[in-house]
Amino acid sequence: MTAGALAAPRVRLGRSARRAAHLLAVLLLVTLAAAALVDLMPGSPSAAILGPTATPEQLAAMDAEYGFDRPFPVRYLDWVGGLLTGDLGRSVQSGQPVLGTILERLPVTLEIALLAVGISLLVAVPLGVYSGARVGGPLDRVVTAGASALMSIPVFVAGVVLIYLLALTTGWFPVSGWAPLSAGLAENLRFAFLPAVALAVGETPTLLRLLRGDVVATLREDFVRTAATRGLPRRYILFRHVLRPSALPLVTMAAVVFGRLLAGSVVVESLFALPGLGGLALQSIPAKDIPVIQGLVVLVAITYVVVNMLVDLGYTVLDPRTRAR
Amino acid sequence: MTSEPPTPLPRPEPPLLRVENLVKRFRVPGGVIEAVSRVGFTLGRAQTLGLVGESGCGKSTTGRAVLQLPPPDAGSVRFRGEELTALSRRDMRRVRPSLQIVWQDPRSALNPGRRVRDLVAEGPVIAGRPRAEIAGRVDAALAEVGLNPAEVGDRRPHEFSGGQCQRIAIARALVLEPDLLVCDEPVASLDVSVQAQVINLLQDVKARHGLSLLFISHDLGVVRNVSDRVAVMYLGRIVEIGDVDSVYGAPAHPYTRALLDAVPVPDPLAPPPGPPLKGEVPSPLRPPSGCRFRTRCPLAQPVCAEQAPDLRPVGDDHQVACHFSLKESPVSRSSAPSRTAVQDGGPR
Amino acid sequence: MKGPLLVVEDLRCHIPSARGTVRAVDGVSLTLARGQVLGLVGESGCGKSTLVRTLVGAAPARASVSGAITVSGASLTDMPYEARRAFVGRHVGMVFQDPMSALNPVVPVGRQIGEAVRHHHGLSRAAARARAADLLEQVGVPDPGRRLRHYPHQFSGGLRQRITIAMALSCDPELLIADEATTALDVTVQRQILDLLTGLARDRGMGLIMVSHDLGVIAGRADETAVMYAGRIVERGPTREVFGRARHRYTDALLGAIPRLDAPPHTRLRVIPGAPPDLAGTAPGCAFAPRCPARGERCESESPPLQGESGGHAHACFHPAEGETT
Amino acid sequence: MIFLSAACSAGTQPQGDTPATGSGSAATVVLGVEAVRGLDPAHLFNLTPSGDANRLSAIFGVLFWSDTSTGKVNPGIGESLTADDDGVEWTMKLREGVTFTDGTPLDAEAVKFNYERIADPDTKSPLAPLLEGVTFEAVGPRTLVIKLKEANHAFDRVIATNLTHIGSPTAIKKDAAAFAQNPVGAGPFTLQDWVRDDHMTLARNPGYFEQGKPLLDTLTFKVIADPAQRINAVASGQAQAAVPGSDLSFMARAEGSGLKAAKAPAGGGPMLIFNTAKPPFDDLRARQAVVLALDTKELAQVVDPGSTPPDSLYGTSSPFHPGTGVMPEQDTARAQELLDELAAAGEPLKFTISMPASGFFRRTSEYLQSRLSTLKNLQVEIEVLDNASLDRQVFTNRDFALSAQIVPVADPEPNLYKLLHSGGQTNYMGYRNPDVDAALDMGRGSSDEGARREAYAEVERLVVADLPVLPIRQQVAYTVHSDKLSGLTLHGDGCLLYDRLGLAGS
Amino acid sequence: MTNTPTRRGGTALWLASGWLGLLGLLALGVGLLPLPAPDAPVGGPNLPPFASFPEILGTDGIGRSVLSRLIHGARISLTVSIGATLLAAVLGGLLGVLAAYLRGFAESVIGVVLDAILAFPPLLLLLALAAVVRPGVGTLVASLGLLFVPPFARLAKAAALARLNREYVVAAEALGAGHGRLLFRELMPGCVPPVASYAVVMAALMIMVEGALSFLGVGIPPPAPSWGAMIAAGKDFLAMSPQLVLVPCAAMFLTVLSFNTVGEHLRARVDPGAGDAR
Repeated sequence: MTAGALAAPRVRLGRSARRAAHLLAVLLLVTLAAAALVDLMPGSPSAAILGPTATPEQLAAMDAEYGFDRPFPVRYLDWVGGLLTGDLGRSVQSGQPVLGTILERLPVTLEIALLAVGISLLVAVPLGVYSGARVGGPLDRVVTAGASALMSIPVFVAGVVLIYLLALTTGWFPVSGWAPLSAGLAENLRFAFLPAVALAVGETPTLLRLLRGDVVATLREDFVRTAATRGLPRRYILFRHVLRPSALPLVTMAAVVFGRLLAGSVVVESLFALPGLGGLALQSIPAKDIPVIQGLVVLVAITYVVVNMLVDLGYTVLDPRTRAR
Repeated sequence: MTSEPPTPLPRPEPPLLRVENLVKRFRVPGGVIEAVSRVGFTLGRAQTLGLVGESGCGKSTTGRAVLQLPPPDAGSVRFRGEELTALSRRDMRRVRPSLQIVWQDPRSALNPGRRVRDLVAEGPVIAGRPRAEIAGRVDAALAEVGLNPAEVGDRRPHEFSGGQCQRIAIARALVLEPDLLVCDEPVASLDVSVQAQVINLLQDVKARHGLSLLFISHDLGVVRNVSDRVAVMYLGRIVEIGDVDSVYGAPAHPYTRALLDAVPVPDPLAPPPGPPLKGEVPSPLRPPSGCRFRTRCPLAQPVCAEQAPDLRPVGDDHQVACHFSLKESPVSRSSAPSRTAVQDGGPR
Repeated sequence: MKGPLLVVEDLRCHIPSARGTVRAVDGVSLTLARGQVLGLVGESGCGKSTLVRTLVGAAPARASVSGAITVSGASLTDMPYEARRAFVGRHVGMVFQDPMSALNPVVPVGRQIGEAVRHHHGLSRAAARARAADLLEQVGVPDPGRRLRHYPHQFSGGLRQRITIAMALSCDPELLIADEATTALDVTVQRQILDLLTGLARDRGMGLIMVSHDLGVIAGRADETAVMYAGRIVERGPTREVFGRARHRYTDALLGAIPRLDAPPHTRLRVIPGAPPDLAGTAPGCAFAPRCPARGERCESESPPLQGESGGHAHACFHPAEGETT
Repeated sequence: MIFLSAACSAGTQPQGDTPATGSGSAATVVLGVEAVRGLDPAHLFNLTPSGDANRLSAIFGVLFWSDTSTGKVNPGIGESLTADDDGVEWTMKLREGVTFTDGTPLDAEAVKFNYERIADPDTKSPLAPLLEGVTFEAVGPRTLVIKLKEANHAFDRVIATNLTHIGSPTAIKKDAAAFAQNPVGAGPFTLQDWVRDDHMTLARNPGYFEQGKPLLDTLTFKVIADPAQRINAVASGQAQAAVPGSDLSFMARAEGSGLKAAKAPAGGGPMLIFNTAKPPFDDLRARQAVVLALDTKELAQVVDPGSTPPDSLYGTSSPFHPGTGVMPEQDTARAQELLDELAAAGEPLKFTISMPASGFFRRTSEYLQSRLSTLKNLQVEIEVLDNASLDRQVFTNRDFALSAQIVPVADPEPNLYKLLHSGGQTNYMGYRNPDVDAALDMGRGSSDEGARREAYAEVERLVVADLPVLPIRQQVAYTVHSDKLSGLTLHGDGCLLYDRLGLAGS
Repeated sequence: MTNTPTRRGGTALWLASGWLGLLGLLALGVGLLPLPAPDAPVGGPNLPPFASFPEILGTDGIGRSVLSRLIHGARISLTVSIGATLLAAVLGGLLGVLAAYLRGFAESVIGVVLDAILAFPPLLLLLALAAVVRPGVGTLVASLGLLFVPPFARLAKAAALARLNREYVVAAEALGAGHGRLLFRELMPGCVPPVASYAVVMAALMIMVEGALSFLGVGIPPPAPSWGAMIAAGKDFLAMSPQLVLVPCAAMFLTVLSFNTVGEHLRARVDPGAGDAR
């Protein structure tokens, strides 16, 4: 068994090659599906550009100019070719390069997603550990009920309530908008806080319940009983022995949540008028801004893929059990 | 490199089961392990072959590979003269009723959602036996394993103890009237008091139906009790095979010897056993070169690292795979190194 | 401190469950002297594991426990909860059945061994490390200094069990409890571990309780043997006596049910009919009575007390067996 | 998103407060839609106040501007705009020494260049139809003569609404695409920093033609899609002004939270449009049935609480307002009769309402569906369309039965012409009535106020009889602002004049 | 985990089941109730609750009965959430079990498809489908159902693998069972309870997703009254008539909470060790 460590690199190579093939297939499928789907959508970007007064002839001319009239496979291959050289094309709506447009908005979404995950973890970890340690106790009852209630609040309701309470009534936070980091960290956080909390409302229970369940299960493990019979203090056991094995599933779930938020913070972004990716999607999809949509799809898919790879990697790096196998 | 010369068999008739050069590999995180490595043996009608060894030696895998569950990677399994490895899935299904298995964990092998009667009837139903006939056969099989069909028929597995579940599992196999019953650690999960019941039951049904048993167990006492012949496995290979009395009475392989010595005997007055074996079974990912036992063997010599010993006869129906078989060149046991890496602590 | 190391009197551990109260430990009394090995044997579900868990204060949370436990003259049952935990942590070491699950998979073994001494004796990190290395050496783990940093899965089954033994020894306990410590191991390794455990007990003058379902394991190693059935000790005495002249019908039948290495093939085993009882039941009388070949009327109405005989051999049976077992 | 035909009329909304000229004063104005396609005046069709009109107004300033409530045309960067008696030849005079922020002079040639670019088919400007057949001649550095194809006495309004923003020819010639992203005008402010979908920062143009203006040093446009949040931004002090959109209910809401609203009632407004070129609404009875079935008072109140239905095509302050209401009254019984008639003819009325998704239009469609569903022999369905689909399906392909658009009619020119004339640019209804065409031409070509009045009264009569459109709510253009902000003057469709915007106090 | 839900199961579980039962009955029997049509005007707009009988919940901005729309909305919201969940559970369950059973190439292909769904921006799929097909309950059920296939597949695969490890499937093969029998008689029945109990939890999520979509204006098209659409419409009148948002919000909250409560209880009973597979 101990010798297992020696063979690991060779095997991991094989595994990562398989993994890479898998992820490549995923990317291919996703972009192909996205391209096909957008292709099927009625209306064309030309209509959005030329406006309501455009004549059909004008639209056709514009379609030809942008190549929207070329057969689907040709356009897809062309696009993939561009992708490989790092060229995602230009937005039909704004004429700006897609890559730049996306990269400009990425930090906003990234920041509130990260912040939301951070807030969720900050709340979920202590509450999860302590409520799991005393199942059925008063804290546990309050926390479980609270988690259930929070889970049942739609994010748009949470957002409106937060705006009303913490922005309009008290004026502690701005009601909407964004301040980039260049405006100073404090200012940046002031703007990012409410959206992040609104997102965290829905995600905290997920992490909390995962951790609580894990803690309950871990507490039944022999090694916890062993530690208890050795007279170690309860807090020490909870945070050194019980939390540690749960850390990985927790980190994994946090990563999954993060990925989900990155792709799905549309509601919050539109509510708080954040210049993020969700807003971009919401604006580009109805306008059939195909290059931007494709760019977003690729970004979301790559994010998903990268998050998955990081989780995998995290497991091999962080979990001693998989590390040496 | 064949494992067992086919010639000197005590019985003139062709064996029920002949296994040759069986190889089964698994892909695991970290590489490929050869769980069963060129294993061969024969099993006659109404005979019991015990397959014994420590965990991870490949004995269960051998039993399943014989049943093509899943099929082996190489080698030959001839059952009643038919080459099972060459059969199509459909043909294999036709043969299956004759080749039954009793699993180690009876609870896990019984679908928890089904009633006992349906569980036992499943084999005949699959085999397409006439409906009318099945109910009677099921009742008979249940009765034979000591269960009252009227009482247990409509209950589900979780309502039974481990021993009773094993009885149901045996009834499930018996109802198909098999020729060969592979028993994969059938009593390992049972308490001593229940284990005896199941062992006796298996012996009874074997005698009654003229069954052949491939009896897989890590418990040397149990194997000795049920077997006519015994094969000892170590790290995917058979190291010794032969008549039970000669293997147990005069083990030719140092591993068999050490194994027998290590078995705790429920007798405070039993003679002190030989020196303990040092170390543990090496990883099957990188088995030692040559003789796989050499890293723990008190008799190991340079040749053991270079050349894997083949099975060779050391007596009537007794073969061993060792360059320095205890039977031929009796190395005195006391001359074997007695100090181990482990702190010495003999029994008081 | 004079007197026996461990005195247990009329210990009970009743666990409420959906099917009724499980009387997992039902009036057990024991004594154990320093340097002695006590074998506690019984089939699964007889309450032997609950007994040792109750001894160290790790009974199930909802269980009701009564009786007295004294270790080195200190009454555990009179101590407040935290003090008792600390006391047990310092004076009693435990080794469990499955070394893999008894070790935290994500904590290096060195820290797991050293954490108790650090806590109980306030050792520094470095001192705890040194002590852990020393302990690993003692239990026969090669290259201890390097292996401190390794995680449990990097060890083989036998080495893992050695590590849990090192953990149990870290505070120099006076009493070591091995709960089915070798059940998960192969026979060749089992023998190594048993040698190690008895050797350590002898060298350190510890009391050792070996819990096992395997009569063979107990027979070769224990000075005294106690046989448990349905939450009670049904027979107790010097190992040689218990195995050589089993008095209780259960012990007797159990010895007859074991397939022996020295018996010829196809020897018919003696069978104990039925299955071990459900401890949630509350039937009066001897718990073994339904399976007992010698049961009388009294057995079904009255619970036989543990009666002493000469030489410390005691049994709880109205119709004890005579003579040698096979 | 609001769909607005690109034109409006003139008028001033005088503000009482005198703004303080403070150095370092900065104001933020919240809009609803990002200038997605950049800010090239030739390429815009979204000239709603919540969209690009405000940005253009700040960056390019206005040559001439029309008062939102009266439609009267006033001079801005341009000095005067006069027509000859026929209304065919117009003379535009420019001020002395006005330059774009890149130093290029804003002279007759510059205006000519801008207009010719719009007219050039290669530019694909949506404004091109306005300049079809028009020729330009710079007769002096400050004088541009514009010759129309046919008489139009209201051409000054076309210029004041749609052709009032002039960009630097130097910048446009250099790179038109870059110009859209970094516009160069001669307006009160210059673009400094633009983070898309977030904000646009503008700095005071020190070379603005009018001394002492603009009053603000910095102007920021922010984009917030949610109209309620736009008001919240002003209420919380994050911004000083916001254009909540066309829903008048937001005005009450803003005033409820202590904010002010600069407003100007205009004519026209949101109108139901019937596709008169296709069944079922090619049949007048079908249109009548729908119109008669509706209680327009309730409709206005429901789709936009606090608003009232228009009683005429023309606003109350318009010289063309007939004085008494002329719109059809609700008559459910008659509506049912018509419906039964249609059903009896084997063509029971059944149609789909195609509407954009925004709150006002969604409520309108739901109201229509709800009220009309109480009548027999009538089946109504709703189809909600995203912008691109709406553009293509309704406005371009005209594949719809009933839809809606917003048509401000402070003065009938040019919007009513575009809406109702047979070949009109926004005549999505496919409405053709030679009498209407004649009356519209009459109104456009005549310089006589009396004749115009008569012509437009005729237009109104015919429209009420034919019912190609039904105005459903009085149009009021407004901007919500904090009481610190002063100098809010609404022009065009209701955007601000930025040179006079100031912050009081602090 | 094992004992809490059972103990908590007392009142909370009964209340939750009661609410869901009542809602189900109302949704099923909505045609039999003496309610005005959900799109018919019953009075002036924005009538406050309890002001008139039988419109005890008042009217909405269009003057339609809030009570009637709430109950009709229950029907739509439940149809969408249960329909989509069923679709996802059946599809995901089949795929998961197949992946576990077939292994090898088929498992890889299924894995790629599932990951592709997960990696696909959900909003695009929903908007695109709504644009390609006429939006409505069916479209929403199909697209939401498709989007939520992966978690079910993951769960079903885990459940199937657990059962494959418990030898009874191999045992049936030893008896001579073919693929069909192994899959449908041995493997699948055991995977139904965990998938079904997870489905209850997911149904709760679906209700919220439907709400979010309506909020973004891409949900059920008007005039159909889903709760999400009611909330979205009511938010325009939030300051004036907050009940228009509060009433459907409360209904949604209670329903989601009830689904969660019942679902978690079922999950704890079916599969005590189950983590959050979402």
